[in-house]
Amino acid sequence: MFSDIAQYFRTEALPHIWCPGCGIGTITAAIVRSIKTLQLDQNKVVIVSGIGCSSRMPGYLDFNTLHTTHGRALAFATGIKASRPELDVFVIMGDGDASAIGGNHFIHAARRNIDLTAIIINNSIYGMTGGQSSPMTPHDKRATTSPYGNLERPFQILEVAKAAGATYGARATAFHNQLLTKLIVNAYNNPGFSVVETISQCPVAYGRRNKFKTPADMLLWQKEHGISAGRKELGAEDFLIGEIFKAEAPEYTQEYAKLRQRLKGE
Amino acid sequence: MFSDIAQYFRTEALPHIWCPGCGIGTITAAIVRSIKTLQLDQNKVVIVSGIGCSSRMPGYLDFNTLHTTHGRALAFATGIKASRPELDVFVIMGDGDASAIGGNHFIHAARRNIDLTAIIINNSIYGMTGGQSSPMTPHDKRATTSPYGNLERPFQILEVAKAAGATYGARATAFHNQLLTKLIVNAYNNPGFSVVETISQCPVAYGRRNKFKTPADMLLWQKEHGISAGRKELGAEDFLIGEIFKAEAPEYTQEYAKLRQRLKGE
Amino acid sequence: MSKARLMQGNEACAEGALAAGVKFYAGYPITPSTEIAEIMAEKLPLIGGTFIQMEDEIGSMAAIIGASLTGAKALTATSGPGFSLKQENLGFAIATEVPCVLVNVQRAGPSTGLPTSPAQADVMQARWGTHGDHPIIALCPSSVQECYELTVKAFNFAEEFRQPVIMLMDEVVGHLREKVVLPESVEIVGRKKPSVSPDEYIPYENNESRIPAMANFGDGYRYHVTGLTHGENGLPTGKPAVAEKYLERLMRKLDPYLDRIQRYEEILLEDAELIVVAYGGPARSALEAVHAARSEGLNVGFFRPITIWPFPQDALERYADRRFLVPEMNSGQLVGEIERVVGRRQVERFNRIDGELITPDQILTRIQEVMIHV
Amino acid sequence: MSKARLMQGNEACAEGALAAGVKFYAGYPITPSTEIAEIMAEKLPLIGGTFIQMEDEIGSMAAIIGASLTGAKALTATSGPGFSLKQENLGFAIATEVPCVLVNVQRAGPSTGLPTSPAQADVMQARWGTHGDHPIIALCPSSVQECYELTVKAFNFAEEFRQPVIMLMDEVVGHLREKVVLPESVEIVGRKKPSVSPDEYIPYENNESRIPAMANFGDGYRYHVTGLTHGENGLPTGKPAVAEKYLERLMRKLDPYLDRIQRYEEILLEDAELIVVAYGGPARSALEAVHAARSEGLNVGFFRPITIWPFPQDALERYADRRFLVPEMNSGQLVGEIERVVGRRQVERFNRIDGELITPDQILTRIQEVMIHV
Amino acid sequence: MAKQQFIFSGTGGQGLILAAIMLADAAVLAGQNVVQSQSYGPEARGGASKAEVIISDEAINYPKVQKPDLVLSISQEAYKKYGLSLDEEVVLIVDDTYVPETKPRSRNFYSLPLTKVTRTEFGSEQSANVVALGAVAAISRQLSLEQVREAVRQRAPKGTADRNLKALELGWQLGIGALKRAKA
Amino acid sequence: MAKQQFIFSGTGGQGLILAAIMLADAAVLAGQNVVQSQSYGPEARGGASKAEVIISDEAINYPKVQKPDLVLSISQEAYKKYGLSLDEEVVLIVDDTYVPETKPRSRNFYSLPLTKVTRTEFGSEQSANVVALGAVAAISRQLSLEQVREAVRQRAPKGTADRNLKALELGWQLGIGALKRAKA
Amino acid sequence: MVSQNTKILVNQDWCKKCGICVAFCPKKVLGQDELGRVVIVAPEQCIACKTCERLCPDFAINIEVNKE
Amino acid sequence: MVSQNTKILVNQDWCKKCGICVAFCPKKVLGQDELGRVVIVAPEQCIACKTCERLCPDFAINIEVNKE
Ligand SMILES: Cc1ncc(C[n+]2csc(CCOP(=O)(O)OP(=O)(O)O)c2C)c(N)n1
Ligand SMILES: Cc1ncc(C[n+]2csc(CCOP(=O)(O)OP(=O)(O)O)c2C)c(N)n1
Ligand code: SF4
Ligand code: SF4
Ligand code: SF4
Ligand code: SF4
Ligand code: SF4
Ligand code: SF4
Ligand SMILES: [Mg+2]
Ligand SMILES: [Mg+2]
Repeated sequence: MFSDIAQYFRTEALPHIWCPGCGIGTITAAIVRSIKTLQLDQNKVVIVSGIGCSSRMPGYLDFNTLHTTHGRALAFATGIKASRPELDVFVIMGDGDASAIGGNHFIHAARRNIDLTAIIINNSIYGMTGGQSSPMTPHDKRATTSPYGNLERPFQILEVAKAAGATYGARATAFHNQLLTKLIVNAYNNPGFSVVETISQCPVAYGRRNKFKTPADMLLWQKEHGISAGRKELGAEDFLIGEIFKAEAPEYTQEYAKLRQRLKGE
Repeated sequence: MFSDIAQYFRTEALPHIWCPGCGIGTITAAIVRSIKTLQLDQNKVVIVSGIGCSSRMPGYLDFNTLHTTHGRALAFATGIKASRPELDVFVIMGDGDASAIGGNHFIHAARRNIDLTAIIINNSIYGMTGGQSSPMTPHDKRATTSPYGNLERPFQILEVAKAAGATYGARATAFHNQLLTKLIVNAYNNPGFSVVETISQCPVAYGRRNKFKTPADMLLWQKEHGISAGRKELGAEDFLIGEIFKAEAPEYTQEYAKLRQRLKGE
Repeated sequence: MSKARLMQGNEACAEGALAAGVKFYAGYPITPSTEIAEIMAEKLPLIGGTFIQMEDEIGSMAAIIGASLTGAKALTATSGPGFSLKQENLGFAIATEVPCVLVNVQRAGPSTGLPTSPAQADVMQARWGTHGDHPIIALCPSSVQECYELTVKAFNFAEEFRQPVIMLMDEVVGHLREKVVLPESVEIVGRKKPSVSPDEYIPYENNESRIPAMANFGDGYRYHVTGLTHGENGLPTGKPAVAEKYLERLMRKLDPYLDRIQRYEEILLEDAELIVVAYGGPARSALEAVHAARSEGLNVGFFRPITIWPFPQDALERYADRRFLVPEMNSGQLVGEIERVVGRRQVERFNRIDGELITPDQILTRIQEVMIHV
Repeated sequence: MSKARLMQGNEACAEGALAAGVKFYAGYPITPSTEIAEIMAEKLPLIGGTFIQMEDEIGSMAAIIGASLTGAKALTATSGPGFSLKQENLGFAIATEVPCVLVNVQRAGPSTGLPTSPAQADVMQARWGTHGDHPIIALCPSSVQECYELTVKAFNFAEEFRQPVIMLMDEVVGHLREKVVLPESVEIVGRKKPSVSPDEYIPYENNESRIPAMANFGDGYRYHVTGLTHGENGLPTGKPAVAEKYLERLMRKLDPYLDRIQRYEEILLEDAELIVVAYGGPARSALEAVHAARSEGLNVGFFRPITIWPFPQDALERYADRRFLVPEMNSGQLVGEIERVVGRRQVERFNRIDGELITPDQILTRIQEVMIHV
Repeated sequence: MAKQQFIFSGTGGQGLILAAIMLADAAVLAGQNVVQSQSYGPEARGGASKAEVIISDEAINYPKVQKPDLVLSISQEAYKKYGLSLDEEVVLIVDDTYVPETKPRSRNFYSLPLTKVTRTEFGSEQSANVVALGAVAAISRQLSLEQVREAVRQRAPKGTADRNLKALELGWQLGIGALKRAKA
Repeated sequence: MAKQQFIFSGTGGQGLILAAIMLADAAVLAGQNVVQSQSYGPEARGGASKAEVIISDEAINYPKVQKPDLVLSISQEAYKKYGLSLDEEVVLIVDDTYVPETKPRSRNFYSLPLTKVTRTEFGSEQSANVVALGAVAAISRQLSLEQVREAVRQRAPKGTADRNLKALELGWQLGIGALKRAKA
Repeated sequence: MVSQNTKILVNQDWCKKCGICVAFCPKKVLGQDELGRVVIVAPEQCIACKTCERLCPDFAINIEVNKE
Repeated sequence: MVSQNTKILVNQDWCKKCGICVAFCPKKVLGQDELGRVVIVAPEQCIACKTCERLCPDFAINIEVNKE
C-alpha cells in the first residue's frame, strides 16, 4: 500500500531519520492515508510541526510543509489559517512540543476553536533530545531527568483541550493505526479545533529505560492497553481509544469572516 | 478596619496607583484579611505577581514581595516554593497575566499541584495597557483591540485549572469580598495548587467602553450576577461564586521531599 | 489630495503599513506600541485583512510568519520585553527568509523598567538579539512623517529581500503627534514569485540575486520550510558544505543592495570639525543643538543614520578624520559601532538614561566641552 | 585526594556547580546542554537540593530567580533557542540583581540550525540579548578543566556581585571528554547578607561597594523586588533622578572589580607581530596553529579572553600596535569588539560557519597569508 | 507666527490631552508646523497629567516645551508643579474651582470659572476640557475661532460634536471676556 | 608515548562511544593526557556514528583526530567512510560480520569475528563494543590489559561489569591472536 | 444602637472620590460634595456595617466602633 | 485463497530491521536472518492482511495483491 500513498511523500528524502521500530513512521503513513481518504487537494494541504522527532514528519511529505520552532507549531498554524482559511491545515506535535513548551498555544488554539487538525504524537518522552521526561510521561516512569522515576503527574491532554474549548478530541495508537486514520478523517471534518492524541512507541529513549525489550513489545502494550469505550473497565495502565469528546462552538476564522461581512454592510 | 490590617501594608507607598473605583484595592484588603485570619508569620509569607494593574499589589504589602515579568509569576513562585517549601506563597495575577501570556505556567503549576495559592484578578481586560481584550473578556464585549465586540470565547479558567490538575478552585468578586476572604483561607489550607478567581471592576479601561457609568454600577453588576451554587438557575451573564471544585492529588514539593528521604534510605 | 494632518508616530506607522499593503497583524499589547495594534484591529477587517490578538509575543511572531507564508504582508509591534520574547522566532523568519515587519517602540529598561518613558536601549539587541549568526535590517525614524515613510520602506525591503525588517522606533516619536503630509501614493515592492513551474521550483535557490523567489503556500508550489540548516531544496541537511553555502548566502544576501538599503542624513558636514551622530527621537535635540552651536561659531555637523542596521559604515568612514559626539538615550550602544568604524579616540559620548528625552542644551553643553574646554 | 579523571565538559560544568554549592536547578532540555540537567536531576536530591524540569526555558529562568531569592545558589543550562527565550527573565535578574548562573552551550544557528554542531554564534547575544541597558558577565572555557573551574568562578561572581553570570560554552568543549584533575576544595564566595536589623535594611542601597547586601526571602527581612525601575528601598519609581541613580549604579557596579573579573591568557606575546585572539573550543586550534607558526619562524602570539564580557579591553589595548587575527566559529562577532579596541585596520578575520571545528591548519594558513603573502 | 509653546496640566481623566490635540489640529489647519506630546505618568492611573503643544511656522526639532508661552492648570497639584513659579511673561490660566489657591500675579493671569460654566451649561463636568481649550485659544490669540471650531468638529468623539462646539464657544467667550477685563 | 589517535566507527546503538570512553579512561589510568569526542550525526537516529580518542603524554590542544593511528569500523557504511581509503600505515580493524566487503590491504589490517564471538559467548550482540575495545587495545599496544580492565570495571553500566570484563578478555585475545598471526 | 460609639474616619488624602462608599452605604450616611469629596451627612444613621470600609478600594474609610 | 496472487516486497534499503513486521504477522510469513534482515520465510501463508505493511515504521513493506 505504500505505493498507493507514495505520491504524498518526498521519497527522495527517505529513508527517514527515525530509529528502528519508532512509531512515528507508522503514524505518518496513517495520517497520509487520512488525507488520501479525504481526497484533499495536495496543493491546499499545509502540514505544520514544531521541533522533535515527531516534528520531522513534514519534511518527508509532499505538501506545503512548515517545520517551525519548538512548541510554536499551533501559533504558526494560526497565522496560516487566519490569513487563508481555505487551506487545510494539519499540525503535528510531539507530546513535549504540544504540552510542555507549547502548552499555551495549545489551550489558546482550543479556546479560539480555530479550524486546525492537531495531531499529538505522544511517545511519553522527549525523544529528540534523548529521553527526558515530558509532561505526558506517566507517573513513576524513568527518563534521564527522572532517574528515580517521574514524580509528576501527566496531563490528560484531551481533558485540557476540552476544558480550554476544543470541539473534537480523539485518541488512537500506532498499533491502532486504522482507527487513527478514521479519527483523523473525523477530526478534519469537525469545523473547529480538533485534537487527536496518538500513542506512539519510542523504543530508544523511552522503551529501553522502561523495560520494553523490543519495539514490538511496545506495540503489544498499546494493543493491550488501548481500550475502546465500553469494552471493559479501565485498568491502571489502560486508556481509552476512539472519539473522546465532541462539542459545538463558533469557529474563529468563520467569525472573522462574518465580521468582515458585517462591516461591509455598515 | 484598615487600621486592623495596616501592619501588613507598606503605608509609605500609599495611596496606590489604581484608578478611582478600581476593584483591585478592595480585593487587596480582602486578601490581607485572609492572611490575618490565617495568622501567618509575616516573615514567611511571599507574595508574587506578574505585570499588570493587579500585579502592582505586592508593592503595597509588607511581606516578602516579588513583582516579576508579565505572565511568569507562577514560574517564579514555583522556584521559590520548590526551593523553600516552608514559605507561604501567594500569587497575584491579572486575567491577562494568568491566562494569556501566562497560560502555560498556569496549567503546569496545576499539573504539578504545587502548593501555591493563586489569585486571579479578573477584570475582563488588560487594564494596565489601557483596555485591550483578554482571553477572559466576555464574548461580544468591547475593548480597544476588539472595537467591533470580542469575537472570541473567554476561558472558563477554573475548568482549565481543574482539567490541568489543580486541586482547589473557587470564585468570588470584589463585591463579595467577605466570601473572598474565606475562600482564600480555604485555598491556602488546601495542600496543593489552588486557584481563586476574583471578579473585579476596571471602570476606566473596561467599564467606560461597556456601558457602565460608575464603579458602583460595576459592583452592582457583580452583586447581581455572582450566584452561589443552587441559589438560582444561571442567567446569561451569571456566574457561580463559592467553591467550584476540590480534588486530591500528590503535591509536588512533598513528593520531592519524599524522594530525598527515599534516597537517604538507599 | 495629499493633505496635512496631525498624526501620532504609532498611528503613522500603522498608516504606513496600510499604505504598503499590510494584510495581517498579530500582536500582544504593550506600552508604548499598543496604538499600532489598536489601529490594526479597527482597520484590517475593513479591508479584507486580518487582525488577531495572540496569547503572547512568541505566538504573535509565529503567526505573522505563518501568514506571510500564505502571501500576506504581515506586521507585528511590540516594545522591549516583547522584543526579547520575539527573538527566537525572529531568528526563524531570518533563517527561513520569510518577509515580515516587526516594530519595536523602545522604552526604558532593563526588564520592565519605565514602561512609559523613552529610551534607545534595544539598538544592539536589534542587531544581535536572536541566537546564531544572522543578517538584519533595522530602520529608525526621527519624525512622525518618517514613521510613515520608513514603514513603507520596511515592507518593501522585507518583501524584496525576503528579510524580516525591524522598525526601531522610540517612545518619543511613537507618541509624538506632529503634522504630516502623506503622499497620494507610495512605491510598493512585492516579493519575487517563482517564474518557473512547480516542478522546477527551487525554494532556496542560490541564484545570483541571492534572493530566492518565494511561492505562497497554497499556490501549487509545494515546498518545505524549516529552521534547520537547509539546502537549496529547503530540506534539512547536516552536510558542512551545504550548510556553509546556505549560511554564506544568508549572511551576505544584503551586500549587493547596501547602497539602496543604507539611508542616512547629513547636515553641515563639509567643514565640520565635530560631527554629532544621533538617531531616532533624540536626533531632533541633536539637530537643534548643532544649529545652536553653529550660531556660536562652532563648526559642528550632523550625521543621522536612518538605517541603523546594516550600519552605514562606508558613509561615515568618509569622515574618519573628524571628531564625533554620539548622544544616546542609553549607556552607550551604537557608539561602539561608531568607534569601530572611525576609531575609538575620536569619539565622545553623551548618555542619558533617566527616561527623559535628551535636551538640545545638554548636547550643546557637551559640544562646547568637547570643542572649547578640552 | 585530587585524582585525574576523564570527564565531559558538560559534566565538569555540573560538577563545578556542585562544588560551588548549587542547590537548585531548573531547566528545559536542549542539545547540546542536556547532560548538565541530567546530572543535576540525579545528584541534587541526593544532597538536599532540588531539580525541577520546567515547562519551558522562560519558566526555567524564572524558577532559578525565585529559588535564588530564597537563598539557594541556582543554575540553569540551555543552548541557542533556549538562550533566546531566557533573555527577558535574564534581564529581570540583572535589573533586580539576583545571583544565578546560566549556561549556554552554543550550537550552530540561526534558528534550529545544526543542533548537534558547534558554533560561537551567541557571543554578541550574550552581551546584548535582553532589552534595555544592562551589565553582564560571560565566561568562556576552552577545556574541560576550565568548564569546572569557571563554573565555580561563575557562581562566585554571581554571588559576590549580585549579578547573573553566563557560562558561554560551545559544543566542542561541552561534549569533549578530557582528563581533568579536580581540586580537593575550591574557594567559595557567598552573597553578602545584611548586617543590620530588618528595620534598617535598605535592599538596594547605593553603598560604596555598589553591591547591596541581599537578604533571603523568609529570613525576616521583608522587602520588595521588582523589574520596574526602583529606588534604594526597592519600590518602583518614575522619578528621573532616582531612576538615573539606580541605573548608573547598575551599569557601573562591576567597574571597581574589573581587575578581578576579567581573565585572559597570554602566550608568546612579547615579540609577537601578529596576535591570534581566540576563545572557547576553537582557541585550542588557534594555540596549536600558533605553535606551528612559531616553529616556522613566524612571530605569532596568542591572546585568549576567558572573560568574554566585560571584554578585557585594557589588557588587549596594551598590544594595540600589533596586528591581530581573530578566528571565530561565526561570521565575525567578537572581532567587532577587538576592532573597536585596537583599531579596525589592524585586525584580520577568519570565520568558519559550517558546523565543524576550525582546524589548526586553517588558522596556520591564514597566519601565513597575513604575515607572508601580504 | 513665531514659536508658541503651550502646556495643559491637570489630572488624568480631565481630557487635557484631547484638548491639546484639538489645539494642535487647529494649528495644522492654520498651515502651521506643530507637535503635540504628553507625559504619561509612570502609570498614569489618575495621577498628574500634562500635555504640550508647540506651534511654529518653522521646523520644530526638539519636540518638548522648553519655555512655555501659555500654561493651563486645572488642578491644584498641576498648578503647583507648572503654574506657581512661572515668569510673569507667561500666560497662566487656571480653573477657579479646582485651583482655588493661587499666588497673586501682576499680569497674564486668568482664573476662570471653566468648571462652573460647564456644569451650569451641561449639568456635568464633561466638556470642561473643551471649554478650557476655547479660553486658551482665545487668550493666546494665535488661531481663529473658525480654525479651532473645525478642529473640535473633527476630533470630537462620535455624537459629541455639538456639545463640544458649544463648549468651545463658551470657553472662547470666557477668554475674550477675560482679555477685555485684563486690558481694562 | 607519542600522540596516538583512534577512530571508532559504526552505527548508532552499537555502543562505540562507550567503548571509546573506556579506552580514554584506561589512558587516564595510565597517566596520559587524553581527549575523547564524537560526532553526533545531524540527528544521530540510527545513522553513522563516530567516536575519537587521542592519547598523548603532551598537552592535547586540537581535540579532533587529524591523522588516525588506528581505525575501527564495525559497519559497512563506516568502513566506506573511514576505513576504505586509509594509508597502509594506519591500523584498520573491521568486524567480519558487518563489514563483509573490504579492499585488500598489505598490512595493518585485521578483519575479526567480533560480532560472532560475542554472539557465541553471550547469545546476543550486546557487549560486542567491549569485545571490539579489547581487540583495539591489544592491537594498539598502548595500554596494559589491567588498565583497560579497570576502565571497563568503572564504566560498565550497573550489573554488567562481569559480562563486560569477559567481553574485554575475549576481544583482547582476538587481538593478541591477530597480532601473532600478522607477525607470522 | 451603637451609632454614638461609631467613628467614621475618611482619609481625604487617599480617597479618590469614586463614590462606591456613598452608593453602597445602606443607611445613606455618606454623601459627596461638589468636588466629589466624601462627606458624612448622617453620622447618626451609621450601623457600623463596614460595607463602606470593605468596599473602599483606597483603604480610605475606617469605621471605629467603641463598644461600651 | 488469494495467496498465489500476493507479492510481498521488502525494501531492504529502507528497512531498519526493527522486527515489528515479523512479530505481528499473524501467519509467520516473515522472519529475520542473522543480520536482522527481513526474509520471507513462508510466502504461501500470506493472507494479504497488510498488518506488516501498516505497522512498518519505514514504509519498507509493500503487499501487492493481484486479484484475478
Ligand atoms: C526552544 C527550544 N527548547 C528546547 C529544544 C530542544 N528540544 C528539541 S526537541 C525537544 C523535545 C522533543 O520531545 P517531543 O516534543 O515529545 O517530541 P519527540 O522527539 O518525542 O517526538 C526538545 C526539548 C529546542 N529545540 N528548542
Ligand atoms: C512580555 C510583556 N508583554 C506585554 C506587556 C505589557 N503588559 C503589561 S500589563 C499587560 C496586561 C495587563 O492585563 P492583566 O494581566 O489582565 O492585568 P490588569 O492590568 O488588568 O490588572 C500587558 C499586556 C509586558 N509588560 N510584558
Ligand atoms: S528517539 Fe524515539 S521518538 Fe525519536 S526517532 Fe528514535 S525511537 Fe523515535
Ligand atoms: S486601568 Fe482598570 S484595572 Fe487598572 S487601575 Fe485603572 S481601573 Fe484598575
Ligand atoms: S459602616 Fe455601614 S452604615 Fe456606616 S457609613 Fe459605612 S456603610 Fe454606611
Ligand atoms: S469608596 Fe473610598 S475612595 Fe471611594 S469615595 Fe468612598 S472613601 Fe473615597
Ligand atoms: S500481509 Fe499479513 S499475512 Fe502477509 S506477510 Fe504481511 S502480516 Fe503477514
Ligand atoms: S517492520 Fe519494516 S523496518 Fe521493521 S523489520 Fe519489518 S520491514 Fe523492516
Ligand atoms: Mg515525545
Ligand atoms: Mg485584567
